[in-house]
Amino acid sequence: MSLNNASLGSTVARQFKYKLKAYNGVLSSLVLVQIIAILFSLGGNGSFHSSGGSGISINATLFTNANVIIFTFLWVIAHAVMMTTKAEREHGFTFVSNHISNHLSNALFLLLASVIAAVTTILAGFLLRVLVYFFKEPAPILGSNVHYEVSDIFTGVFSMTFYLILLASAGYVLGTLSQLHRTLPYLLPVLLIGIFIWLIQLDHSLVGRGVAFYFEETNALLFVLKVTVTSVVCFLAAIMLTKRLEARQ
Amino acid sequence: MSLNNASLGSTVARQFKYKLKAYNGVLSSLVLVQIIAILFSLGGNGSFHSSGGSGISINATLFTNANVIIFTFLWVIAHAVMMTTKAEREHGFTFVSNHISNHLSNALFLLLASVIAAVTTILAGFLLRVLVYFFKEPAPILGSNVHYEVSDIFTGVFSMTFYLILLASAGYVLGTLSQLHRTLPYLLPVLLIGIFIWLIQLDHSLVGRGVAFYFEETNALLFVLKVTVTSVVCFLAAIMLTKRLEARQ
Amino acid sequence: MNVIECEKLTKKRRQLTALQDLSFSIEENTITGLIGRNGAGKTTLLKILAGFWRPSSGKVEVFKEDPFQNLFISANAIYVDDQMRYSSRLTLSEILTEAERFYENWDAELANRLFDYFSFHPRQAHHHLSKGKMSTFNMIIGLASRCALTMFDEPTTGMDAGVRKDFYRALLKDYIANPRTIIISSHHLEEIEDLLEDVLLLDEGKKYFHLPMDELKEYAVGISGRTEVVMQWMANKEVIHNEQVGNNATYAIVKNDYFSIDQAKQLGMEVSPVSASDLCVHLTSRSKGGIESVFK
Amino acid sequence: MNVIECEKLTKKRRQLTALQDLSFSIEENTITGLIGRNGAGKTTLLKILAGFWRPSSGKVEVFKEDPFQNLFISANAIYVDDQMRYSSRLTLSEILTEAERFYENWDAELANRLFDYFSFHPRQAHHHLSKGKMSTFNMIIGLASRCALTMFDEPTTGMDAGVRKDFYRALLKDYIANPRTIIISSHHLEEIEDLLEDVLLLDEGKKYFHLPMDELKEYAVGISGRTEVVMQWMANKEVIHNEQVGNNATYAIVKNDYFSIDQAKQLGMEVSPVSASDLCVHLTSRSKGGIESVFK
Repeated sequence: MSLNNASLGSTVARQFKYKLKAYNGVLSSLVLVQIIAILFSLGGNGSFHSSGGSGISINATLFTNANVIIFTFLWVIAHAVMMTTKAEREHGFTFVSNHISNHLSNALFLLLASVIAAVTTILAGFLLRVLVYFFKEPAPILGSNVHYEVSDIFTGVFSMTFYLILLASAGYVLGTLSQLHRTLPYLLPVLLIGIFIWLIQLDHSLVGRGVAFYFEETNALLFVLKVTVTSVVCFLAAIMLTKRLEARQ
Repeated sequence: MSLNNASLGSTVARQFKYKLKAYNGVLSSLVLVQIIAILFSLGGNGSFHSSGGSGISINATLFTNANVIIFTFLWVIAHAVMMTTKAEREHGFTFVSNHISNHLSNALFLLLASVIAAVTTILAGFLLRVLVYFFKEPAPILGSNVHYEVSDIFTGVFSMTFYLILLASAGYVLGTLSQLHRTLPYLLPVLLIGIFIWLIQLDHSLVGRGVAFYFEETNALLFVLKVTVTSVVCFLAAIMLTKRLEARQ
Repeated sequence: MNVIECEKLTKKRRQLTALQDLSFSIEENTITGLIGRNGAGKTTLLKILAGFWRPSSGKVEVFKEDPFQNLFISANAIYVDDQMRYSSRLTLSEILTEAERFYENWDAELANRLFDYFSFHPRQAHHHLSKGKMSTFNMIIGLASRCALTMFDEPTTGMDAGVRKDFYRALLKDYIANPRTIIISSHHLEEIEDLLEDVLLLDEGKKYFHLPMDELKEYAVGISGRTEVVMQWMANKEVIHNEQVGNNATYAIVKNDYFSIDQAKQLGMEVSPVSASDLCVHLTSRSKGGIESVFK
Repeated sequence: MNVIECEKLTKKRRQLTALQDLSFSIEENTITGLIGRNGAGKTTLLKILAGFWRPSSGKVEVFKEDPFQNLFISANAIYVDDQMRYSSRLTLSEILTEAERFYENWDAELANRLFDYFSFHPRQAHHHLSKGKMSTFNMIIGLASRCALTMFDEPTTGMDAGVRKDFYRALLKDYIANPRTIIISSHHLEEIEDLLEDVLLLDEGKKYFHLPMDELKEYAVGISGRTEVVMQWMANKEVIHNEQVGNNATYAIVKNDYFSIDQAKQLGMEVSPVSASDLCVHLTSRSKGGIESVFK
């Protein structure tokens, strides 16, 4: 029987296609999560009521797609972690593969998922405005021009994509780490959340500065660079962590 | 062959003993989590520095076992959730059992774990003071009498126990709920955390009042009643949710 | 006394009908073999009897009670398969100790003797056992628990030939010393036929027959001879299987009917017994021209 | 050409030595049976050859390369067991489509024909299959992938007798049409012995022998006769097994040595062939007086 060569590139491409099918539930859960987020948003994200002595009263309600963004952030983290569980890792070794091709195809999938989620998040923002306009508020909608520059939309999608990539990579490497010992899936979240709360108590600005490092970068190039480097480091770490791990235990 | 009767009571007792062995790792992870929390606490939970014009400068560092408490809260939630996973549920049906005896023995185990964790949490507070006294601060320790009333310690253990029971019950019922469909283990946390963040944005006081309902109750009897009723409702819900679930799928 | 009674038992799982209108009963203190092709519903039936699964319709009673989630049934009926799992924190010997607390009739001495005989290490973890070793350990639990209803679902999965032989021996010895109701499902009927008193043959979720082993052995005979002769003779007989052997000979399996068999012998055909295992395969086969048809 | 070469291969797993100083090689285009008692290290060896597990020491080469996490080996060696799992989102027919994209030599026609022959439903989910059906499906993947090295680890787990027969037939037919290197581990040597060219017998992680099937069949003979006669005759022979049969007769399995066998016949002892399956059990048994000793 003739021997076949399997290059890393072609194997990753095949595994990526396989994962598109295997994880199509991930994308349908995105739709579900964003719809739920929009429904919550219709309740308003804060309201303002003022009635002056002159008999004039002002009711204002804030509608934003902050919910959609937060839900999508959580969604991408949850699914990046899910992809690192033992069951999924074993599925990754079903056909021609090794651990590097497995991680790389996962990275590609998360990249694609981030782009799709970024687009739908921005679209959800518009959808929310339309819904509020038609169903909720007969009153004027402030700060919501119907007309947007294409570049604004592009910037929104662009930055959302990179935020999602950043969170997905972080989730992925932490998920991979938690698979190294059977107590870690329960212990690691306890420690991480615990440390996070401790840091906030200790020095509120510390966490803020960490967040700002990524989320308040105004130079687009620098922002892309920071996220890319962080993500690459995360995936390299995941590859290193599983290098000596045996499959099909 | 003679037929044996198995009463619910004796079965729960046997399963409880079995779970003491099966979950001894849960208790050793408690020790680990609390030690890590104490180590963090030694760094201080906030500090204060003031130097007046008179050449006098004051350095103050806050040491509390807030870390230990928070870590222990997270620990009890994580392990309550862990007990509801499919693998653990299947282990529950290994010997003589049904789903009611399984839930009840889990409830007993979480009760015991809560009492133990409450005791060690309060002890950890003393340990922290001793460690700070000997290794960290040659300076006077304010607000830390070496002498405590026994009743104070008892009150601490007592309230901590009930807080833990409350969180364990909540974790247990949510974990049980998330086992009803294979997407829920990832979707449910996303929705819960998302809704939580949304509620905070919407009305800060709403969450605060919810927390206060349990955590700021000053009447001991009312506090015990609130927690007990909530926990019983949680476990009844878990029993109802799994009533028609088939084992050994 | 009937330990098990099923009436029109039906179980649907995701559109698929796993069991359909199954009616049968099993008496106390018998060893029954549960036989059938893959997907015939053997595991489904046993899991319903053990109280793990709920029937979709029909009646099922074990010791006169509905088994689903029933503590009484759980205490008196044990279901042993290769999916039994124990907490990973317990060593093998701890699992035996725990089992002893749960099962009133537990025979600790038997358990320990078998444990030593099969060279288990007391401090080993169950989930680190190889498949065959795991089956062997589960078998020890099944035997030592001495439940009035003991069900083995393909108990020899992964066991090597020597262990299988030992298992059959041990089961028989223990059954004779402590009679109880035993059901074994197996795809190696040829290995367990000497053990069985009755055979319940399932076919696509339905009962094909429920017969004593002795009757099953006489159920059909193999006939071979010149094709024309065999064909003519078979004309109005119940033919279970027939195949061309060589150029001009035919082998057929025909339902036993003592008068015609004598006739066949007189006509010069060769009559041979049919093993229970072959018989069950042929009775439940969906002939599609054999695997050869796949390779053209 | 040697497809597999192992030299002093050792694998330790949690204190336990699963394989110890194992040296052997397997030639291209042969069917080898991997035989041994439970826990002998069969699965460990196959998982190392497939590149899933890493050896603790020693050399292992598959197609002249180190298999661990090696894409080239993954593309040319397939390991089939009952633990193969696929994403629950894919239907059976989608799994076949995916497999086709991964394996260059994939034979889609064979896969589809076998799929139909065994009556699989295209839209069924893999994890809902019964155990025997799952093994059958995995077997289709193993055959259709046409990997130069194809390893089956107890492929017939849960398969009923008819399917097992079909599987052996299909394997042989496909092997003849498309020769490749095949390794099968099995606890039913009696069922596969006609299929095998070589047998590699493992015993507690060590190689017991690696022989052509023909030699194995001649390896030993069974001798029976009056106890005194048999005992005396066996005095300086290599005795593999002996047991008392009835009152004053002994049955013994003795390593074949044509001269003495003739002699035995002359002394009035009965000489019978020993099946490869029985032989392997006896060669690797740790005699403890038999299971009867457990029941006193």
